[in-house]
Formats: sequence, C-alpha cells, structure tokens
Amino acid sequence: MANTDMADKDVLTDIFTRADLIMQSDIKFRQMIGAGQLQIVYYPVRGQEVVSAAMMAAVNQDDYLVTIYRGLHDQLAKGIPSKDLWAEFAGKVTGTCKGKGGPMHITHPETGVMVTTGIVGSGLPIANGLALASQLEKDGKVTVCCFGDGATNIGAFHEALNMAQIWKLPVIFLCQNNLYGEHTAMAESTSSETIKQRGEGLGVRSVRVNGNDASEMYAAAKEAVEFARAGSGPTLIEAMTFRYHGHLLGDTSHYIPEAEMEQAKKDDPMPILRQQLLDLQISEADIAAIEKKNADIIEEASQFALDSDYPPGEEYRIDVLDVEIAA
Amino acid sequence: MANTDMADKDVLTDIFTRADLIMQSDIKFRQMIGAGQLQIVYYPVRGQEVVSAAMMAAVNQDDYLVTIYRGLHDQLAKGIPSKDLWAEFAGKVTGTCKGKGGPMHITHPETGVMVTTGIVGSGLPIANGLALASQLEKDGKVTVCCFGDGATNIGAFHEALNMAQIWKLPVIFLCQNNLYGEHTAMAESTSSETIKQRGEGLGVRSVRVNGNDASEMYAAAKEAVEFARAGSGPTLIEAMTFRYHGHLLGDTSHYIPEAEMEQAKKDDPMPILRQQLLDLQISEADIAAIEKKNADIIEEASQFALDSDYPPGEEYRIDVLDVEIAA
Amino acid sequence: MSDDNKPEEIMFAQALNMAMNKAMADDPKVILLGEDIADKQGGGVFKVTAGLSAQYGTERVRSTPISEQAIVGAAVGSALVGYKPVAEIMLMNFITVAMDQLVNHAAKLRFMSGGQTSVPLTIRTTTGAGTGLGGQHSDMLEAWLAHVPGLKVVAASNPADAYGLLYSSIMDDNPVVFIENTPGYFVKGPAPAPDHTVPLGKASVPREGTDISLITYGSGVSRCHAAAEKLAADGVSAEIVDLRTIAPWDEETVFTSVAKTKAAVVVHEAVKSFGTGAEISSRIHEELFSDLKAAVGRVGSGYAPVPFSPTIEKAWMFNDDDVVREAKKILG
Amino acid sequence: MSDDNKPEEIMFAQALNMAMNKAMADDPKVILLGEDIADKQGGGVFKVTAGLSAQYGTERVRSTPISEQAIVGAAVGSALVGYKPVAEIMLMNFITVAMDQLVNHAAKLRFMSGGQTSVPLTIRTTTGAGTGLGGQHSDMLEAWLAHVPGLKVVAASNPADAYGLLYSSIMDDNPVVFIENTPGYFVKGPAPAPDHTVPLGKASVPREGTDISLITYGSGVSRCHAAAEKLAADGVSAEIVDLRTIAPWDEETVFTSVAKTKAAVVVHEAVKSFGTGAEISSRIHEELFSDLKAAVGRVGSGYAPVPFSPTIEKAWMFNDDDVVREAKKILG
Ligand SMILES: Cc1ncc(C[n+]2csc(CCOP(=O)(O)OP(=O)(O)O)c2C)c(N)n1
Ligand SMILES: Cc1ncc(C[n+]2csc(CCOP(=O)(O)OP(=O)(O)O)c2C)c(N)n1
Ligand SMILES: [Mg+2]
Ligand SMILES: [Mg+2]
Repeated sequence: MANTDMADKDVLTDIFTRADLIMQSDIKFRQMIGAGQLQIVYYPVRGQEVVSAAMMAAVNQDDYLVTIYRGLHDQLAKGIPSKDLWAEFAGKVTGTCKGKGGPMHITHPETGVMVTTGIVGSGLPIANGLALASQLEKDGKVTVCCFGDGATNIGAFHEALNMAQIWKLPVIFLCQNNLYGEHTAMAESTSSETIKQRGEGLGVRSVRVNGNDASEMYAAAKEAVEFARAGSGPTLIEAMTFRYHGHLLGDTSHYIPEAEMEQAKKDDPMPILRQQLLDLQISEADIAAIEKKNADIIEEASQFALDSDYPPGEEYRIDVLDVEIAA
Repeated sequence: MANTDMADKDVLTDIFTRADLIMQSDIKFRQMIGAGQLQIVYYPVRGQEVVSAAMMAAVNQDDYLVTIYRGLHDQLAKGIPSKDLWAEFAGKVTGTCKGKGGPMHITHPETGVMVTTGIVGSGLPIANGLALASQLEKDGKVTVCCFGDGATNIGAFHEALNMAQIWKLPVIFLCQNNLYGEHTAMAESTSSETIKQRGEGLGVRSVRVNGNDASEMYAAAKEAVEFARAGSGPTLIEAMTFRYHGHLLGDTSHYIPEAEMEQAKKDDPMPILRQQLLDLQISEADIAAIEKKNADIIEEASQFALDSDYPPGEEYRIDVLDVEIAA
Repeated sequence: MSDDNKPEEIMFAQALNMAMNKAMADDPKVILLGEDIADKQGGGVFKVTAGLSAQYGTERVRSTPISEQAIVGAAVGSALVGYKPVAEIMLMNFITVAMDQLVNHAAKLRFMSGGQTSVPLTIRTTTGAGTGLGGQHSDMLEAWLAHVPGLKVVAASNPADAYGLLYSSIMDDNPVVFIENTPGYFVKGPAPAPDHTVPLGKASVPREGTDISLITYGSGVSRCHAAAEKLAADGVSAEIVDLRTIAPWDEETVFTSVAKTKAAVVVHEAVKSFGTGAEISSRIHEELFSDLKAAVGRVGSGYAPVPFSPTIEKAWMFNDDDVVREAKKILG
Repeated sequence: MSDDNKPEEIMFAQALNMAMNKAMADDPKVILLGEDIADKQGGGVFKVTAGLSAQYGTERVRSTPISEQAIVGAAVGSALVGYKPVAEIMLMNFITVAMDQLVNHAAKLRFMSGGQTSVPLTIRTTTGAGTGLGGQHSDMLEAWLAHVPGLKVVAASNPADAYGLLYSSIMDDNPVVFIENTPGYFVKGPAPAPDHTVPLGKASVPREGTDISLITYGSGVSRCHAAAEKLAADGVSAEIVDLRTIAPWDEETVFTSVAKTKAAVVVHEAVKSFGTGAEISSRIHEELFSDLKAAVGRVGSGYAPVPFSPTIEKAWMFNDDDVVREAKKILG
C-alpha cells in the first residue's frame, strides 16, 4: 500500500466530521430498527466511514456520485441533508424521493447523488454515462462510482472499465473492499489476489490503498480526481476496509472467522482517526463539539423522519412517465 | 511470443489435413454463395485455419467444443463429417440439426460440438458448465471454447474466466484474435494491449501465441490440455491470426488499412504450413493426395447439401419441448 | 402427515428444501448452484438450501460468485451433458442480467440442435412485493418467460404443491423457471407425503363454485381464497383454479371451469398490462365467447415500478378486494 | 415531396437516418452510441447511421465496444443529466444482455427518484424473421418491454412514420425502445416532408373498412394490407389500425374502430402466446364485449424459436393468409 504523508489538519477535520456523522447515523439506525421504531431492511456501514468521507472530501458537491444499497456513508459524505435522507429511509413523503425509492434507491441531484442501485455492478455503466456527459459538456466534473469487492465478479464491472478507459472518461471506480460479498469471502469467489490487478488487466490506472487510513485514502482520491479532471481517464481505487455488522442488519457474521473479526475491530478506523486529530493538537473540546453537532443533526433528522407522513397511496401513478397514469 | 520447436511430422500432417479441408471448404462456400447456389449469411474463416486445426489436433473427439457463428473452421477441425455440416449450412433436413439451427447454431454431440452461438461472448459461461460436468464426472474431458477478440469486451467473458479459475475447471478459452470485431479495430474497442493481460488480471493462466504458426499453436494447445486434464484449471490462449474476407461475405474490409491487409496476406498461414511439410520431406505428391482427398470430400458434401430436401414446414412444432407442440 | 389427526404443517421454504433433498438423493446428476447457497455461507439468504451442502457436499451444492450469467451458463452447459442443475437466482429482478443465457440458449438449444441436445435445468428464483425492498427486488416477470417458446414456468401456492412441483421441475427434461414468493416463504401448509407428486402442466381446483371462476397462481391463490370468502358472504359462489404451471398452462381445466361458471377473473400479482392474465383472458374468450355472461375480468398490480413506501406499495398492489370488485362488476 | 406529381420515395433506413440527422441538428444534446455506427466502421451494419459521424463528429456519434450493458448504461447516465442519447442495440436479441439497464434502471429511475431525474433515452434495435439468421437474431420481444411500466415501445410500418416516430422518440422525455424491422430496411415509401411529425401514443388508420378491424403494427401492417385486399375480393371490408406506439397504446382509436366494425383481429409477428395481441384482445373484450360479433381473433407466429430453414421458417411465421383465415373464422 502507498506510503502517504498525513493529510493536513483542515482536511482531516473535514473527513472526521463526515465520518462521525456516518458512524453516529449508522448506530442510530440500528438502534431505532432494533427498537421497532423503523421497519426497514438496513445495510450497516459501520467500519466503512473513512473510505467515503475521505473520497467525498476530495470532490465537489456538484461532482456526481453513483452508489449502492450499502450507501448511507457515501450519501452522507456527499452531503445529502440528513433530514431528507432519514425521511426517505423511513418511506416518508418528505424524503429525497417522496418515499418512492427507499434506502436502496436514493437520488439527490443537488448534492450530485444521481443513482443508488440495488443491482450489484449495475452502477458502473451508468457512472460512465454521467462521465460521458461531463466530457462532452466540458464541465470539469468527475463521477465517483462506489461498489463492493463482490461486484467485481459481475460482467458490468468489466464492460464499464473497458469503456471508461478507451474513452478516457472522468470517472473514479471506488471499490470498497470489505472482503465479503453477502456471506461469501472474497477469496472464495474471486479469482485474482486483488481487485487492483483486475483494473490493470484492463489497462486502467489502478491503486490499492488502506481505505481506513484517512490520509492515505484522501491522497489516492485526490490524485484520481486530478487525473480525471485533467482528461487522463478513469482510476480504479481498491480501498481496503471492513464492515462490522454483517451484510444486512440481523446477519450474525457467522461466516467471518473470529480472529479476523477481532483484528478488524482493533483496526477500527474511527478511534484511529479521532486520535490522529488529537495528535494534530485539535482539542478534545473541539472534537466533542463536532460530535455534538452531528448528534443534534441526527436527532433532528430521525425525529423529522418519524413525524413526517407517508405519501398518499395514489402517488404510484405519478413519475412513472412524464404524465400521470390514469387510475 | 513463445519460441517453440517444430512439431513432429505426423502432427503437422494432421494439422495440415484439417486446415486444408477448412481452407478448401471456405473457398467452396464463397464460390457457391457467389454463384447463387446457396443463399446464406456466411462468416468466412480463411486465414484462421491453422488456429483451430492445431487446437483440435491436440484434443480428442470426445472432448467438448463450444464455438461461434464464425465456426466452420472449428467444426471441421473437430471432425464433424462434411456432408452433415454442409447440409445444415444449406438448411436441409439431412443436416446436423435437421435444418433448424443453420450455420450459426451447429451442434454435433458425436464429435463433441455441443454449442455454436451467435451471441457474442455467451459461449464462455456454457463452456464452464460442460467443464463442470466433466469435473464432477471425472471423465477426463476438456472443453475448448472459441471466441474472438471483440468478445473479450463483453461481461460474460469476465464472469466465465473468474468462475473457471476459482473452480479450476478443465476448460480452454481460445481467443482467436483476428484484430477486428465486425468493422472495429481491436485498438479502438479494447482497453488493454493484449487479451492475455486480461486473463492475467483475472488470475487465469494465460498465453499469447502466433496462432498462424502450427507448431507454436499446437504446443500451446497441448500444454493447456495437459494443464486442464491434470485438474490445474483453465488456460486463456490468445492466438494471433487474421481473417481475409471480412466479417461476413460481402464485407469489403474497407476499415482495414491496405498495408495491414497486405502484410497479413504475406503471412498467410496456409502456404507457410504447406512449405513446412515439404521442408520435413513430405513429398509434393503426398500433400497433393491430401488436398485431393479433401477436395473430394467437399465435392461430395456440397452436392449432398444441394441434393437434400428442405425439412417439412411442420417440423417447427418438434423439439421445442420434449413433446410435440399441437398445431 | 403425522399420526394424530391434525395434519403436520410445514413452511414453504422447508417444502422446497425437502424437494431438493429428495431430488439429490434420487439422482446423483442433480446439482445446485447459486450465491451463498452452501452451508458455510448460510444455506441461502432465505435458508432454502440449508443443510444440503452438509449432506451432499460442496461439489454438488456450490456457492458461486455474483455472476448470474456464469451461474445460468454453468447450468446450461452441465444440463447439455446429462446433469440436472438447479440454479438459484436470488431475486427475480436479477434474471435481467442472465436473460441471454436463459432465452437465447436454455430455451432454444434443443430446437436449434434439432433435438440432439436438451437442457433440463431448473432456475429457482424468488420475488414478490410486500417486503419493503422497493423497485428493484420485487418484480413479477413471469409474462416474459411464458412468452419464450421452450421454457416452462411454474409457481406454487402452498407447501405441498411447492414440494411436488419443484421435484417435477428438476426431473423435467425441459428448462423450467420455478418462481417462489418471498413473503410466502414462512407461510405454513399441510406437509406432503414424501412420495407426493404434482405433475407439471396440470392445474388444480382448490375451491369449487358455480358462479364465477377465479383463475390464478402463486401469491394470487391466497388472495382469491380471501376474495371467495367475501363473495360467499354475499351469496356468490366462486371457483378457484390454481394454474401451478403458468406455461404451458392447463387450458383444459380452465375451460372446463369457465364452461361451468360462465364467468371468470384472472388474477395475478404482476403488473396487469401485458401480463399473463391477458393471454388467459384472450384464450377464454376465443374458446367460450358465446357462453360467457360478460367479458373475462383481470386483476393485477398497477402500472408503476414497485413503490417503497408501504402506503404506495399497498395502493399499487393487487389484493382480495380488487378481486371481489372485479367479480361483482362482471356478475352485474 | 419532389416537384413532379409522383411523390418521392425513400427507404426505411434512409428515413431513420434523416430523423436522427434532424434531431442532431435541432438539439446538441442528441448523441448516438452503438457498435460500428460511425463512418469509419461503415455507418452501422445496416448503414442506418451512415454519414452522421462525418457531419456531427465522433464525439457525438460513437462506435462502441461489444458491451451492451455499457452501451445502455452510458445512455442511462448521460440521459440523467440532460442528454438525449440514441443507443443502437444491433439486433433485438442482444437486449437480453442489457435488460437490467433497461428495465431496472432506465424504466425506473424517474419513479424511484420521486421525479427528480428522468431518462430520455432512445434504444433503436432491429429484428424480424425472414432473413435466414435463425434462432438468435430474429426475435420480436416487444411484449416484454410493453409489460415494463415506464418504458415506451414504438414500431413504424412505413418510412414517413419511421421518420416522425423516431424523431418523437428521441425528443420524448421518457425512455423509448424503437423497434425496426430488418427485412424492411430496404422497403420504400413516400418521403416525409422535413417537418413531418408523428406523435407517440397515436395510432393511425391507413385503411378504412366496415366489417372487421385488423389491429397491428410494424411488420404486421403490410401483411394486413395484403389480407385486406384478399378479404375485399371476397366482399369483406377490413379496416386497419396501425398502433405505431405499442406501449402505452392508443386505446381510443382501437375502440372507436372496433365499436364500428364489431369484430377484430390483432396481428403481430411475435410469437402469439403471451404476445402483445393478448393485451389488446383482452382490453377490447373488456370494453366492447356486448358489441362484438365474435371473440377477437389473434394472429402471431408459432410456439417455437425462429427456425433457420426457409421451409420451417415460413410455416412458423405469421402471414397474410393467416389473417384472412382468422378474419373469416370470426365473421362466420
Ligand atoms: C445482480 C445481483 N446479484 C445478486 C444480488 C444480491 N446481493 C446484494 S448485495 C450482494 C453482495 C455484494 O457484495 P459486495 O459487492 O462486496 O458489496 P458489499 O455488500 O460487501 O458492500 C449480493 C450478492 C444483487 N443485488 N444483484
Ligand atoms: C451480444 C452481441 N452483440 C453484438 C453482436 C453482433 N456481432 C456479431 S459478431 C460481432 C463481432 C465479434 O468480433 P470478435 O469477437 O472479434 O469475433 P470475430 O467475428 O472477429 O471472429 C458482433 C459485434 C452479437 N452477435 N452479440
Ligand atoms: Mg463486499
Ligand atoms: Mg475478431
């Protein structure tokens, strides 16, 4: 993995602020679901906060994002207001998508979140299309496309990397390698040692980083963004990370060897990043203030989600086509 | 490319015999179509004879083959009797598939030809299934799967190589790289320098050879077959070759630079192989006898195809399911 | 059945597991392929294949990569040479990435080879709205498959049928897509005897009636039972025909029922327009036009992707009241 | 039209080319994607896009790798942010590898985003039997697409309509699949005026009649004209309704025609069972049951993959005599 210098204070603080919002949101979602306050299928993101916080800190709000069902961290890091996002997760009419999409299908163009998909691998070809538009438009935007290690076994991954490379599209393929696809270990489903190797096989600029290290992840992200904006083409970033709470809430992670889980928990990126801030002479009080502010945001957002109404049933006839469907 | 010793006399004679049958058949097909004796869409194979002749000389008749619309060379090299094959190309009831499949869909289980497909890339996942059966059956068979360079841009290629590798299936992916997919040059559609590189990116044993050199191609084939039979898994062979008569008959090859075509014609594998036989002290008379025998086979086969009947129309209700469909 | 008087009950998921178990015991050529289906990976995300890899080994029960084309392709290839693969496509929406293997190959190779080869595979897949999974995990796509010559399409409405039909699907010499209902996995019903069989292509009549025929399958059957109860309360006697095999379907049983009741509603969860109900309705009109009291009715879900929010999902989705309303409309 | 009295005639392929040319001239957001579509690669295998890359550049007219998922994905993504991509899927059977992009994404993103985004792409694809391409290059799969809420499906029956409909499809704010007919590319018809438009969702009545309505689209229209001539010779006056847009289709025009003729046959090249004809037939019964002289008839192709050999292909395929036979059966 790359040997990177520590990112500067402001950048790390920015990354921490995003990552902490993600971590606290994840905890709160699991609490509320556990308590029966929300009835949704939830894909926990605890453990992957730093990957997306650092990635999104390296792009602008109007850059595009395509992500997946396990997308809460990416969506928050990209800047979707918590209230809108929580309401959508809860299926409320005040949500980003009026309750029609739900957690697996978040869209929020104001913050560049263009697609969230539940079909493994299918976001990559769409990300190319967004990047193609930017290339034609010469608007200087990049598209970030998030997906997992398991997704690199599906055909769409291959087709998309090839097309992005021959057309030199400004797209960043961010593989968040948490070593498992559902209950299957990467080694049991994946023929190559690394995902990076697959990108190289396709002639795509490819890097492998410790995604749980904020500085290393941020440096890789920054470099990929500059490469893309310069018109040099796509980058595949294989960001090594881990998920601590299973594929979806309720999954006991029975398929993860105990020693592996233990080690992964020792490597938890959140306390490490927090300590890095302290080491950079950011005061405990300043950090606590960030955490408090995030907690308040989440408190307000979750309450908003609970208080909001469900959409009226007839809403299903709207937004199917550009005209309302007759009853 | 590999530096291989010349294959021995018998092997080269075998390869030449198959390759010459292919070359003469291709010429005859183009003649008869040009003369209006046959009305079919035809994908010429002139130029790619040696690749498949050498490959099929390295396997047994009961090994499996999956090939594509441009498959005449593979099918003949694998041993389908010319009469059956010609009759199927002509859509006659005496053909391998009773006229139901046609040239793009040749099946002939007696010679191991299990699938011919017209959908680019789709043969690879099926080849895995045949190889999986052999692995379970422990029957020692290998499956050869032929496809083009263009096919390596489609998702099925990627999925199949990954699965074959993790399961160590006895399958040989033979990419006949003729540098063009329809009218598109490989360099304009393919992100990697070589196809071999893609196999390596997927952790698959991969080699790149001059497919037009009988000895080099045969050595690579033999090695891949032994590797597969030993249970060591798949091999991707990138066999460099060329097609002289366009994607399909009528294509003028306008998209191929003249110099490239000229050089390719100078490298025509057939006169080179013939000269190699002479160099090995095989007499002109012996070679001529092979050629004459092949010509006779083709004469008989093409006449048989012309003389045979079309199937009765009602035949469409048979072989859809295992029972006849009611009228 | 157990010894006491109350018949033993089992869940759908269990019935499917038993059918695969029996097929694997009966025929060594039966193999299973799919994502996370082996026990190390949990025996399937809905545990339908639990215990089978322990019993038959991971050579025959294979967890696969996330590669639906490769999964179906492996099934097609092994089926061509005598295996009877059962491939699980975790959710029906994911067949969209494997349609080429299914439609251009599994369904056609027998025909295109002139009958030299056959493709006796089974695709098991689950779907259905009501689970809050939203637009990409709930679609009913059986109409696509029914339109493909060479494919059989099957859906069971109770555990005993599921057992019999899945076993028959696996043993059938044609490619079969067996559609399961996600919210129905934990629904119970009488346990089948181990030798219980249900042939493909034969509908059942789980409720007899004289005034109107409700023709349905899969998740529609419970809705039709509920509707029939409500209709009975209003003095209408409804007969239910459970197709069980959607393609090719049992015209004889349907026509016999409608010839008797002279009225029919076709009911399914899939989007109504261009759904399978259209074909069944058309065929009834074509055969029994002058006997009918009124045009055959249809009930299906609305013209929209499956909505996430429970209020919209409910408004969009077919239900028993829709069946009652349609039946009453027809009976005037 | 040219100056002399005989209207100028153009081929289908030309009309399509003109429509794309006009769309590209009118709107810089129109881009083309597809295998071999640029002039360097020959302007498309059927030359439908010939000259367009020369005129508009290879940035806007892009030859792609053989990667249908990536092609449709690129169209989806660019459409989400204001482009109007026209993606060519060379032959309709190849949409089987891109169904996920089309069905789970193009058709659903407007809805799932709550209307925040839209996907104004057009997929052009060609198909049709009679070219001797066999089982994997000739399927008519419009029934699948019509069953998907959010997708529009269009097929033209003459060059002028093709021009107007393709232009409307490109400019439409919804995803549209525009189905072309391979053997029909070189069929001629009157040239449209440059400003000729044909709205989506409106059927036409190219032949009026009083005894029976023949409802069809695409390659069915010429068959119905031939059948109508034969029927006229026998004293039967047939009206032809050309749907032009298959989904959502023009119920009003169809119902008006059938309310007048009181008899109908729905005709299409696709396999009859579970085809689009079933939906149209059902809807006619539902709306006009008591007016009908007899059940609505249907004509389609046989239950089999498209056969290679010309004798079997002919026996399998729908034709004008099937239409005549079905019409006469209905009229008794
Ligand atoms: C085409 C397709 N196949 C299967 C699934 C079911 N599925 C959902 S998530 C998942 C695992 C994906 O693993 P990975 O890509 O590593 O992402 P992670 O969940 O670990 O973030 C699977 C198999 C799906 N959604 N889409
Ligand atoms: C999925 C799919 N897309 C497109 C086509 C149309 N097509 C047929 S052959 C071909 C070119 C294939 O090139 P290559 O793989 O290099 O094989 P070659 O023809 O050169 O032998 C294309 C694009 C197809 N048959 N299937
Ligand atoms: Mg993962
Ligand atoms: Mg090629």
